[in-house]
Amino acid sequence: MASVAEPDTRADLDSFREEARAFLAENFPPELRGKNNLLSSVEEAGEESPAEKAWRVAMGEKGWGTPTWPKEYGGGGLTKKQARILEEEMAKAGAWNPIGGMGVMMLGPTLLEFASEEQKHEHIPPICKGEIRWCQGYSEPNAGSDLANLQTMAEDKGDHYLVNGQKTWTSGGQWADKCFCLVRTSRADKHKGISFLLIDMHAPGVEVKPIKMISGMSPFCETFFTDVSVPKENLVGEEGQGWTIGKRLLQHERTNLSGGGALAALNSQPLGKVAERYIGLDDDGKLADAELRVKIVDFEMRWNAFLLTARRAMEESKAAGGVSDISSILKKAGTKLGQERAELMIEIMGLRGLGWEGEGFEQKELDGTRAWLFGKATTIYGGSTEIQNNIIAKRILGMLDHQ
Amino acid sequence: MASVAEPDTRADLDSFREEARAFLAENFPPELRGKNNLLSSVEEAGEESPAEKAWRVAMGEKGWGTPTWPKEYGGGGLTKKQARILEEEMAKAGAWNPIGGMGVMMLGPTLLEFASEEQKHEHIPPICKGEIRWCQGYSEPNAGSDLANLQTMAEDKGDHYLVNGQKTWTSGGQWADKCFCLVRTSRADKHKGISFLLIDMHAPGVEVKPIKMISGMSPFCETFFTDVSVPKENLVGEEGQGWTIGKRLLQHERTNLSGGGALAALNSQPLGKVAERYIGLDDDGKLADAELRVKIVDFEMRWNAFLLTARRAMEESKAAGGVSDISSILKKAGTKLGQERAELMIEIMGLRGLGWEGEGFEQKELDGTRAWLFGKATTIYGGSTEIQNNIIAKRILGMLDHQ
Amino acid sequence: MAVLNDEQEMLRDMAREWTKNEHPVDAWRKVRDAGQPFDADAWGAMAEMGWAGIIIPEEHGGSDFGWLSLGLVIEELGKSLAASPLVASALAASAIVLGGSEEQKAEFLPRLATGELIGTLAFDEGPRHTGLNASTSVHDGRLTGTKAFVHEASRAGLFVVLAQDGVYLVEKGKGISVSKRMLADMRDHAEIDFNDAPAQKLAAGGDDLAHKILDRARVLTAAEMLGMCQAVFDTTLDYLKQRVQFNQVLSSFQALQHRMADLYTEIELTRSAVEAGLQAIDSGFAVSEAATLAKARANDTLHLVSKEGIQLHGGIGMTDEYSVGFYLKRARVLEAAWGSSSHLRDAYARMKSY
Amino acid sequence: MAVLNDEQEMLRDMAREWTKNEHPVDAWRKVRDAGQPFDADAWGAMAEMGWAGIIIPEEHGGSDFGWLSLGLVIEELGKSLAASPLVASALAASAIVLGGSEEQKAEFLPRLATGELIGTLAFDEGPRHTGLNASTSVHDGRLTGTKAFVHEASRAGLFVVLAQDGVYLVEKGKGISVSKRMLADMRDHAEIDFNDAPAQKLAAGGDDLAHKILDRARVLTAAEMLGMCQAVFDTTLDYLKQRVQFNQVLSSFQALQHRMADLYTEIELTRSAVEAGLQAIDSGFAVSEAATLAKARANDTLHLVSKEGIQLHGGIGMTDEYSVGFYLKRARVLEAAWGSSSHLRDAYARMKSY
Repeated sequence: MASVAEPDTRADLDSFREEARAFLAENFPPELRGKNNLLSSVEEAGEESPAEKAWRVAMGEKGWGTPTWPKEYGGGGLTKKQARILEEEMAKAGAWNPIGGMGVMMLGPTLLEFASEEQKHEHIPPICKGEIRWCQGYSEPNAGSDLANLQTMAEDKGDHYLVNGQKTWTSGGQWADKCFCLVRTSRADKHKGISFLLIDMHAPGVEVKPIKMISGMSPFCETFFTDVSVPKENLVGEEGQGWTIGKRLLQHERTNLSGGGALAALNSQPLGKVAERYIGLDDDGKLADAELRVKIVDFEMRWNAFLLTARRAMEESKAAGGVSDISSILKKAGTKLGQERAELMIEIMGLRGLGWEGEGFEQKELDGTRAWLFGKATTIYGGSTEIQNNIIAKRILGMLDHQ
Repeated sequence: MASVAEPDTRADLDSFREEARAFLAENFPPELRGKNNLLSSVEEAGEESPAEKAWRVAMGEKGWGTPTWPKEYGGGGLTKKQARILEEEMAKAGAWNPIGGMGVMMLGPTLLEFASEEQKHEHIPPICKGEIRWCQGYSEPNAGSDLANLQTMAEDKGDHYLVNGQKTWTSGGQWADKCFCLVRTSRADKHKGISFLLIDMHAPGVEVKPIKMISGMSPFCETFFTDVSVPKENLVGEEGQGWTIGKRLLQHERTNLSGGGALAALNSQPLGKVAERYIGLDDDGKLADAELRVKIVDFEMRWNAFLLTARRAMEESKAAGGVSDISSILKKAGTKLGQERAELMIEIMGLRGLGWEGEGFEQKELDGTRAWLFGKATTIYGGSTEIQNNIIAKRILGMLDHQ
Repeated sequence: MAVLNDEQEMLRDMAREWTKNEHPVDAWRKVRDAGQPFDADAWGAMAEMGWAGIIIPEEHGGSDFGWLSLGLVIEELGKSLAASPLVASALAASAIVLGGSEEQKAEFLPRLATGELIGTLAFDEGPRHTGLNASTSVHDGRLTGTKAFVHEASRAGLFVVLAQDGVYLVEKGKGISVSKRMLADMRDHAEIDFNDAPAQKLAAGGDDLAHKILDRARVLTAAEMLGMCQAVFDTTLDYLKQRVQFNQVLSSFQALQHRMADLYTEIELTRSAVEAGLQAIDSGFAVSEAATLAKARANDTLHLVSKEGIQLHGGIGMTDEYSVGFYLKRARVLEAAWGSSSHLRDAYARMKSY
Repeated sequence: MAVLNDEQEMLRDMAREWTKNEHPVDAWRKVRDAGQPFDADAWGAMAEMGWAGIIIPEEHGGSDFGWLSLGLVIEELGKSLAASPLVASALAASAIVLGGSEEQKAEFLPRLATGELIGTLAFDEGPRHTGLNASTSVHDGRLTGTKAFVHEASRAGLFVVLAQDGVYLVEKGKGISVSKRMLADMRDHAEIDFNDAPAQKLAAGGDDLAHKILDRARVLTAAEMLGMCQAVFDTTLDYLKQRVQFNQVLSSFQALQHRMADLYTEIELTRSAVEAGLQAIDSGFAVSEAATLAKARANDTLHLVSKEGIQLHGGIGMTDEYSVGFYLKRARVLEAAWGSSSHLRDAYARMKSY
């Protein structure tokens, strides 16, 4: 997607800006200004209001929810510069992108790279319109960080595969229409026996069991496949290519996870302000808890260094026309800082920061508790910090394998 | 040494206390009260004053520098309870033990366990009298933490061994009379080819080159053996038993190293007092640098937890009649804290804490700089922290070998 | 582990066996799922075994075994997160032992010792402990004020309340309203409004009675936290030894080995501090200093261990099905109780005059 | 690495090549062993290459390439611990650029740009930086006061001195006595006694001139520290890849791999902060905030990296023969310069009003 020449002239861009403004003025319902729920992709599927639906449909029709994807598959077909202008104009209008989820963030880019023409035409347009929810079928009870160990079998039955096995950590599995899945088509080779298959979650034999988390939420499921019949045209790439495709998809996930943490914290109050309310200032204008003040300012400074690094990684990647080495630290550093922030918030709020439900707490405090617990997952999923460390040591630093 | 029955009656002990008091009154030169130099074993061999010599000779004659070692080899032959009484009386008198060094701390106990009668009679009495300085010949340029890799060869020449090779980190090698050495008597087996040999440092073919350290001091040497002839009666234990004997000796070293760090810090001022002088208190009676205050008190509290642990390890070992598991953490924790303390001291003193020599600094400040740098070795020598972690994980926690 | 006498060893073994066999962490899961503050039968069993009277003098129905003994029991209960009012009630009893008149002792201690009466401390008025400051006031034997996040409040019959001019006993009854506060640990906490509630002063304890009670609260809480540290560590170690990834058991990865060695070290250092805190109360020597040290070390170590426990368990540690999350949630509540680490360090530095 | 323009890239490459080929860390060893403050020939070469004039306007003989450009050079020099008055002299020049009259600029800047005149800041009066407080006073154009640990003092011809009522220029000469202070880094530091020394005020800089100079000192020092971090890291990585223990190269041990991954991460985060600090000076936007951030991150990261560098080198890292100890010793001096981390964090929190 990055190699298209982009001969936007100044005039082209100005006229596009006009077009974007006009579209937003006409289609973005003003009552939705700033109402985007950052947690929507992990929380349960809320009811869509009529205004929300109208906005989703309008953006989906236009393809601007996936602005740089090709027009022929339902994308916006915009150049990168146009896409940036669209973002700017949306920000000005307080608008947000209603098209999202794993289809956009992970599957779409992967299909664009690996799928057949037929598959692209079948699967990408509904993603662009936000009509289909996808979930991910990678992890299994005995294949977490070690995906190559997966056991779910897809047996060749001529025109279809017969799938049997168990997946776990299926995000939003209980609300998903379809699942992109890593399955084993051969036991002969650990990596080369793996294929990338698209499975209908409504098909007979698919059973979904939400997993209750320490946060009290159930954003993930166990998914059981019992003699599920999957048409062969749902195989992406070739048999045995699943490892390659699946790993590429994870790169999209990682980029997204570190960015997500950053975004969430950007949108929240500086810790110093929160602390001022809960702890108060002394006569000297300093937070009354001297040690906590140090921890807060230390965090805020390290957090700023992280934001500067995220920006630098983007600039370097842009300048070099490829992914910068330092992108490899973003997930590790960003998720760690996100967790630190949540812990600090509890310390600042005292026991009000540990409210679970019921009387005596502000909604913000209750949300904070759940976010703190949910956030413990960020250093585990999508390539744990330990795996990130292995990758940095081996790929970036050239240290040998430890085995 | 621990299994002797000790039927001291109250009356016996009281009369021993009298004896100890009388001995100290007669023999300890009052001008030496509290003048013990803790760094003497690592610093260069200072000149011995006549009073110091008299005190060493008196204690050596009595055998009380090695109070619990058997009398027949020059030790004090005291029971543990008597030894404790002697300690108490010495403390009251401001006296200290003039008999020390590697002979006492490491070699002596090892010889008592593994050496022949002849060897004990030859080597232990001079240790008890403090007449012979020993050094340790373990490490080699390519065998540091990985001692089994050592290359120094001792070739069997009938009545003697011909030793060739290079040792490094020989503590005090330039002032030592003798060296207890791990040498290879066979190339056939890594561990079983190693033997424990006592070598005369004044023998022809022994060459010693002090190593200049980052602290500016040279407490260690490289030691080169070129066709050094060593009589066969200097082999301790049997050929091939060196690994077992050598490791046992290291246990004595470890106990001593962690204790040493603790002792040094016990004898120095609390950091809060030092900081009060260099940084001052605010109107509220708190150190003017709020963050440094937190770091200091956090250190002092963790340090106290360490001291309590060292005491507990001793009590547990005594009660169980063997070494307590937690002894395994003492070196790791004690050396880390010792280094933290030195770093904190620099932070407290600012640039005065980094003085090297010359005008503008108090002696204490200059000493602090050297001690800070020298102390970096404590987590490396005598079983590095990494090795300690391996040992704890495998022996205490039962985690498998990582190879 | 401190060197114990026979009596202490027996008590510790009994608590260990009972917790392991009769009241493992799954017992807490059931209590939670049933929405109860604690398991009444289990509390009955504890009382039966005499645990409610360990620090109560024999003349008042206790065994007077002392604080180290009580701490050993609390540590074992902490290992399985056993929900009970034992800590709260023992602290209330200690307040009376330290500051009660003979009449007050005779009236309350025997019932506290048998467990039929549950007591608890009501000191703090905000969501964090900020020292022994209270706006609660008493006029003509009537106490008025609001206490926040009082532990084990729902079944307590006796409140030991910090007021501006001292520590008071308030019995459940008129002038008291209790509002539940549900925290992440799902234990029994409440805000209590005292409105002209009849109160009697603990007048025999001297000016520093509240400080002495606070010291005991810190040490006993630290003992519970030590047990939690140990349980998380042991569970995690077991998990690492059994879980296979990349064809190797996790316990064979050196990076994890070194982290476990660090945790082991921190826990042992903390154990020394907690045991020293208990022993200090028994001996009466340098209690405040030892108590502050014990709680601070327990705070920091449990914070670290509970975080690392989750991370080292990986995905399954994030599920409600595994117990490690329970410890994490309980940990933060106890870390805040009776002084966060920053509060404790400040207090310690003050004791040392810097 | 920030995205550079051609000019900056050229300058950086030149500095990198020169340092690597002409002035590696062994050059510093020779300077130290000879007891010199720096290598005069090397300083000549630097001046020749125009480095002394990078932040001086073209009209006064400089190239006006800006602070990011200068920072790139300083970082490279930091990698080999090149001893030179470049940082000190550039800071002195910046003081004149910011606060000098046209006459002062014309008098001093051209000579500073060619390197024939060496300048340095004399701000702090004690062994630690405690803010912009000075007891040094000026009466009738004569300055009196004592400045502690002035860097590069022995060859300096021009002192930029903080006094109670502003910043002054004092030329070497009457009324100045310089006493060497030998610190562990073996570089050129001295205590300076000014006794009625003729002084001229930098009157054009406004009230916050001293603050602006301090910001620049922090950022430039941070750039030097960043280079040191990188050098220690690279040297350590090389060592781990080459050293064999237990029949494995050290770099294959997972525990060490993860520690190196942590260090790599910290250094990259620090690089972003330092580059942002340099860019902030060039753009004039939020300079104090960026400068405080840059120095604090450099302090903490270099502290960690220099410690880990020693530990990971093992025994040989403790010897004077290896260079890693030089970095450790220089690190602590720079950590203390222009504000320890605790001072900087306090300053940052003040900026944010909490």
